Amino acid sequence: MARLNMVQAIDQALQQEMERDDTVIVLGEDVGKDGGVFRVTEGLVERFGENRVIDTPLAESAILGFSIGAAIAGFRPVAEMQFSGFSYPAFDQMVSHAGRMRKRSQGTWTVPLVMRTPYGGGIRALEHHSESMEAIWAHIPGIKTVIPSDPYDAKGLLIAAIRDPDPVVFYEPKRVYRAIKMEVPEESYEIPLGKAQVVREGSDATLIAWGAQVRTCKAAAEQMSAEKRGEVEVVDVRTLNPFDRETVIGSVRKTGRAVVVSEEPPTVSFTSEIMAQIMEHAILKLEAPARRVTGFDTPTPLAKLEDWFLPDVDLVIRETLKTLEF
Amino acid sequence: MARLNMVQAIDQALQQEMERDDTVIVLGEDVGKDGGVFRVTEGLVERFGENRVIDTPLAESAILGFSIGAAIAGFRPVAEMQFSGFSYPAFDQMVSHAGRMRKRSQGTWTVPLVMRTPYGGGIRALEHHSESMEAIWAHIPGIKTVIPSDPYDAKGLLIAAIRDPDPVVFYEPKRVYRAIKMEVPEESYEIPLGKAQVVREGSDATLIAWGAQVRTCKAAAEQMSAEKRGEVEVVDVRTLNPFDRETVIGSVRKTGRAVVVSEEPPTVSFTSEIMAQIMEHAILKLEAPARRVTGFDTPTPLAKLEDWFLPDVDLVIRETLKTLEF
Amino acid sequence: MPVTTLAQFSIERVEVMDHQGNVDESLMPDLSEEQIRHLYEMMVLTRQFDDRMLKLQRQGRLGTFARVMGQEAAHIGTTYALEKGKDWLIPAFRETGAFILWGTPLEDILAVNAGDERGQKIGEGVRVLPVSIPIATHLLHATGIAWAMKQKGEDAVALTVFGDGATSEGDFSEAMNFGGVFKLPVIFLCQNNQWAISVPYHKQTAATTVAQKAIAYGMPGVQVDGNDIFAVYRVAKEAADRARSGGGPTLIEAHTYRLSDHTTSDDARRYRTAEDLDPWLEKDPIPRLARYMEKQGMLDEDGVVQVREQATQKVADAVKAFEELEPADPERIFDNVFAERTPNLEEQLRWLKFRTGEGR
Amino acid sequence: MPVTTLAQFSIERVEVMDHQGNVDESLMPDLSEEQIRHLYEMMVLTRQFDDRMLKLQRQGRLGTFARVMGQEAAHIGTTYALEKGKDWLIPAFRETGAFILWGTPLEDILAVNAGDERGQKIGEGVRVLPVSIPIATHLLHATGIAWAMKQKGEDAVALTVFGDGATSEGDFSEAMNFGGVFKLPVIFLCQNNQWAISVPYHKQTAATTVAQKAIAYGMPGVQVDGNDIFAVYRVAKEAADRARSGGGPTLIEAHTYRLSDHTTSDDARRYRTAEDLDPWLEKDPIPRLARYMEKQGMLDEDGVVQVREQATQKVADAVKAFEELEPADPERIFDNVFAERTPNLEEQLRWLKFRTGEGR
Ligand SMILES: Cc1ncc(C[n+]2csc(CCOP(=O)(O)OP(=O)(O)O)c2C)c(N)n1
Ligand SMILES: Cc1ncc(C[n+]2csc(CCOP(=O)(O)OP(=O)(O)O)c2C)c(N)n1
Ligand SMILES: [Mg+2]
Ligand SMILES: [Mg+2]
Repeated sequence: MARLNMVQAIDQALQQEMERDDTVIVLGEDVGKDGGVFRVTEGLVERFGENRVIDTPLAESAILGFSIGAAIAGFRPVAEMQFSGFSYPAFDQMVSHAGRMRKRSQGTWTVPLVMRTPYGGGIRALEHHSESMEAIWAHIPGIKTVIPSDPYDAKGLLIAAIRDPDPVVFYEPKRVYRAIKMEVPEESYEIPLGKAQVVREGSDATLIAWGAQVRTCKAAAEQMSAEKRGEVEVVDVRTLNPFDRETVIGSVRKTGRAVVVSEEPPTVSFTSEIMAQIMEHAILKLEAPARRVTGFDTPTPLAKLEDWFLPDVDLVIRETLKTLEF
Repeated sequence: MARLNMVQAIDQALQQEMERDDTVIVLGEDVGKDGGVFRVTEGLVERFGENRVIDTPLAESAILGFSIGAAIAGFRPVAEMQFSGFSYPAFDQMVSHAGRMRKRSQGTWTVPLVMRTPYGGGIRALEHHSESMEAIWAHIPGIKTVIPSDPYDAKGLLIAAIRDPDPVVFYEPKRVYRAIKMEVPEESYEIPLGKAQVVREGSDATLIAWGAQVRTCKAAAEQMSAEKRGEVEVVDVRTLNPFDRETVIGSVRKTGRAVVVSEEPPTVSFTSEIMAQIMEHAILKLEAPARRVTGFDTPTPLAKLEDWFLPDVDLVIRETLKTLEF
Repeated sequence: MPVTTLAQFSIERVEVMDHQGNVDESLMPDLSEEQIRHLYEMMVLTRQFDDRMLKLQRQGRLGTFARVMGQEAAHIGTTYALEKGKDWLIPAFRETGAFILWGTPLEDILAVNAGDERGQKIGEGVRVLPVSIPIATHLLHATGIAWAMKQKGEDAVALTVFGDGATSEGDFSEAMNFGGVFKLPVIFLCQNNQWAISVPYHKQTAATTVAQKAIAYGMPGVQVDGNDIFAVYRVAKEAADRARSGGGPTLIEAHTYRLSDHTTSDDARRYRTAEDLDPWLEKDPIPRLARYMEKQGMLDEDGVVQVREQATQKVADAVKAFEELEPADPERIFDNVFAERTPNLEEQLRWLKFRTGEGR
Repeated sequence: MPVTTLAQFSIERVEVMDHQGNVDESLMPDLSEEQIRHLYEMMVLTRQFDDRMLKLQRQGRLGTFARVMGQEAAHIGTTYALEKGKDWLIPAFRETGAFILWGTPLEDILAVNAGDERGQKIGEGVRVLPVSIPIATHLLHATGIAWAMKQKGEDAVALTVFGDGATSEGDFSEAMNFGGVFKLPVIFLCQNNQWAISVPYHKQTAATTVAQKAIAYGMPGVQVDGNDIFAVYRVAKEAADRARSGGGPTLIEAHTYRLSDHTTSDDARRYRTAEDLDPWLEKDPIPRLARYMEKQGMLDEDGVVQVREQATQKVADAVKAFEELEPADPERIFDNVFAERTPNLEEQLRWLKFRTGEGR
């Protein structure tokens, strides 16, 4: 099995899906010859041609609206937003149309598109290039929101997202893109949407995260274990909406303690939703109040101060200990 | 004191602020001669002229982006989005600029604008005309989100919003627009942003709501009291962001029981945030798990089925009783 | 060296039939008597249906809706230039006549306008999208659909319709640009009815014509007398032929007028004078076509009555069918959100059932 | 009746100076020797600073940034036609020369590009907005600012700058339309450098020129040789004069070329051939102006060296000042979010202090 980083794993997923199904198309800014600014679509245009790997004009609303039309007419567009911070012009198309066309046409027209976009901090990028606004997508009825945390999941989840009959927002933690390599099977596989995964077992508390913060949480759990400060379970949410309550909240019910970790501004973030779910479905099993580790309700700081905004291992450990010591 | 409905109260606030401060301008689609599709801006253009009450072309991103520019150059724009369901094209301007210009210019340029828009269901409107997507605004750093529940508050909160030095999203519950009249002082007054209000005292449980659902909750509380099924406190959140934890969560700490009521699709809604706050700051005082009464994670149904989507008095009572009987 | 001219453009207006029903034979499109009669019937039916909807709305049986009075020729004439079953129609919300022309049951239109989602189903084999309310957003769908047709090698055309107000939205520009860059088989039809609710054309744009906006996207743009069904048909046919043969998109400005209020919630007297409206009453596209047909001996007074009565009957039947519709089941709220209900939606459906009394 | 012409348009290109530095005297703008020398110095300084930034970036001392090489004349010449302190500049992110011209300290520019927010402060009395990264969004701010100037009765002009790629965004169109409808004193300057990252102009739009996009909004549009500082200055001055005297907006297409990679994260060799790039190397605006000045006796070899050395010194001083900057206090994260910190932010600041070790 080849060891791939997340960029390569996603590229491979795209290659394989385009090979398998010629209604799959890739479009966005610089996805062609340039192979995408992160090289995620590298090699696609050479292999599938400019009709299926489309460099679009610079217009995000159009990229998504065009994709909706192409999807209605039988294609499976995988639209790239160059950075999640530039996806907001597409928000209207997603809320007003992608998430409703099936309903509005009583099932006649459907929108099996994927909107892929790199998100999150940690790479010392420019303003607007480090945002974590997944909450706004997860709130929209009629669309699904998926976030892989490692190369293996990225490939399997993206394949499932492309095959899904409904619109999927696919957030890619850009900090993970080249940070790790792991074995990724050459053959095509799907990881079902809507399923979280326990990535580390433990009985003392549950750390809940997605995207890049899964690694932070795993590292925190390992360190705590090594230091004999507790055995902490780590759950990778993987799909924000539809949310896998059984797995995520199930773990909290088991351990009785939870810390939810994300890079979002906390107010009305996806961490809020998980806290609400814990309140509704695990409170009677709690041994301590669930806690959150998040960014701040401020614009994401520029590179120099970015580290103070992002959760890190120390912070996660500190908050987990508070939970354990409660 | 005159008895005004919410439309009249908002109109009066606009009149008075425009009179007081000639940097206040009103702009949007049909806000001039037509007086706005809900007549909220009636009489303004006659009084202040077309230079200060501006019928814009049909372009929401432009309405907000233009307002940001005008605000930077010394004005206080009050921009109307005709319906909240059509405000999404302005989302990018709000996230990427309004909420950051102060930061990005290190305090030199500021954006004291108000984006007013009618929202919510209950008037049997067309598709897109009944939405409750306040969560997306409340999540954005650097902007404030305010929702009045009655004419008195609407006037005082809008005046405060206009005078506020930072961008404010002002959601107006259109169902309340003409539904009630109440005494509204002729003179100008401010209700501070960031302050919730206990609108009915009680000791058995706390109902938390904003906008049109405050009335539902009050009615539920009154009926429960009349039926001797409990004395329920009702808190009107009024400002979603910045959130008044002291008042809202303070009430939950006092009563030990809470039901959060809104018209939103529940996943990552403002109800989620309140549940999270209860988890973080009131859990040790809880006598029962906090509950939510919300819309569904579906597109808002068209008129015929809308009532099944919206919370009503019966449902609120039922859920409150579950809390009391826990 | 110094100042050189890089490019020159001119914008034309096409008219075929004058108000008295006289046509310029050199421009008259190739339409049979039967076809012309069909167009006339469709316009009359649309007008009557529109009138009836207004009455139903006033009685509280329908919700807010947008009348089409005065704009029948503009969208019926254009849609008629397409092939039903093959071409695509991507409408806004003021194209009732186009839906009717392509066979959407009138009772479905009534149902949607009464807030019953069941009316939104799409007829078998009809390539039409549902009404799109957010202004200009659907133009982008038309570009994606047109691209798909081209990619599949179908020689189908996508027609998308919108108002003058829509040209101010960013999505209009982005869609036009995509149309131009990818040379798509799409027709952008602007029904320039002079008003966007209360905002008159001259406050919407400083461009003298909508048609000239095509220049910004390197595509042909043309203005047509939108109340002249022959001219409308002619330019649409030309645009469709060009699109089919790989010639790319066209912007058509149908110069017309909204004779009614904006919607049933609107009162145009607040902002519009009789001087503005009155001249357009005489330009009504329906009597204009009737005058042509009378002159050509295609229609006499009896014929007029007969067409009117047929329409009345169709409308009456539709209203009856609409009224007999059983109330919709609230559980439908959870249908067609996703292909399959998620566990979350299943749970919310249980809450609903509890509320409707079906749970427990 | 039938086919009539409604409107005609033509798009012109202005050139004043050829590659050898010969000018068309009839078009030569009214600039003193001192002014011309100043423009030359500014272009040289910008070029050197840009070069130095690249080195600092490669050393890891700056983050990703967008070079301006080749486009100095386009934005410096335009900005020079405005009045600093009175007029407004609303830039994108490839206008370093304009910032320098208006006195932004070089060390501030370095700081911002190193990810230090303190560099974003705006100089006292300078009407310039910070760099705006989301493409085309800032054009709308320019319309609001221009409107404000008009409303206040100030005869100030707003200049906003953007790339060819930006013309595809909806916000470009909406801003142009607002400019036209409200007849605003705004200049829309498109630095058409032929590329939007890897996407060449012909994939960005089917319009032959950017300038013709003005037609869609009823405003004048003109193309200018963007590497010819006199032509650029001339058209900008004309546009500014027109704007000041109530004549409304202008779209200027500065036809130029991005000589560098898109940003320091980009490698243009992936998508751009030498055949595309090479001809433009000869059109470099800086030696072109130098040739003119030499011919006019305004500059000799010593002069060239002197200007270069002055620039080198300024850049060196700035790098020094930048390097001496104390690290920023993390608590700044909570400054300038709102005028006053909310209780929520106060609490989050306490978490931060706990983390920085200042809490407890
Ligand atoms: C994005 C958006 N903004 C606002 C509205 C509210 N609205 C409905 S119709 C209309 C005017 C449309 O004018 P025009 O495009 O000329 O079409 P017409 O109504 O004249 O057919 C407005 C502002 C909307 N539906 N969508
Ligand atoms: C809304 C938005 N989408 C995408 C990007 C990423 N991006 C940065 S620069 C650029 C290309 C810009 O091209 P152009 O407008 O021609 O300006 P140039 O870089 O050539 O100066 C892109 C796509 C962005 N900054 N903003
Ligand atoms: Mg109109
Ligand atoms: Mg460019």
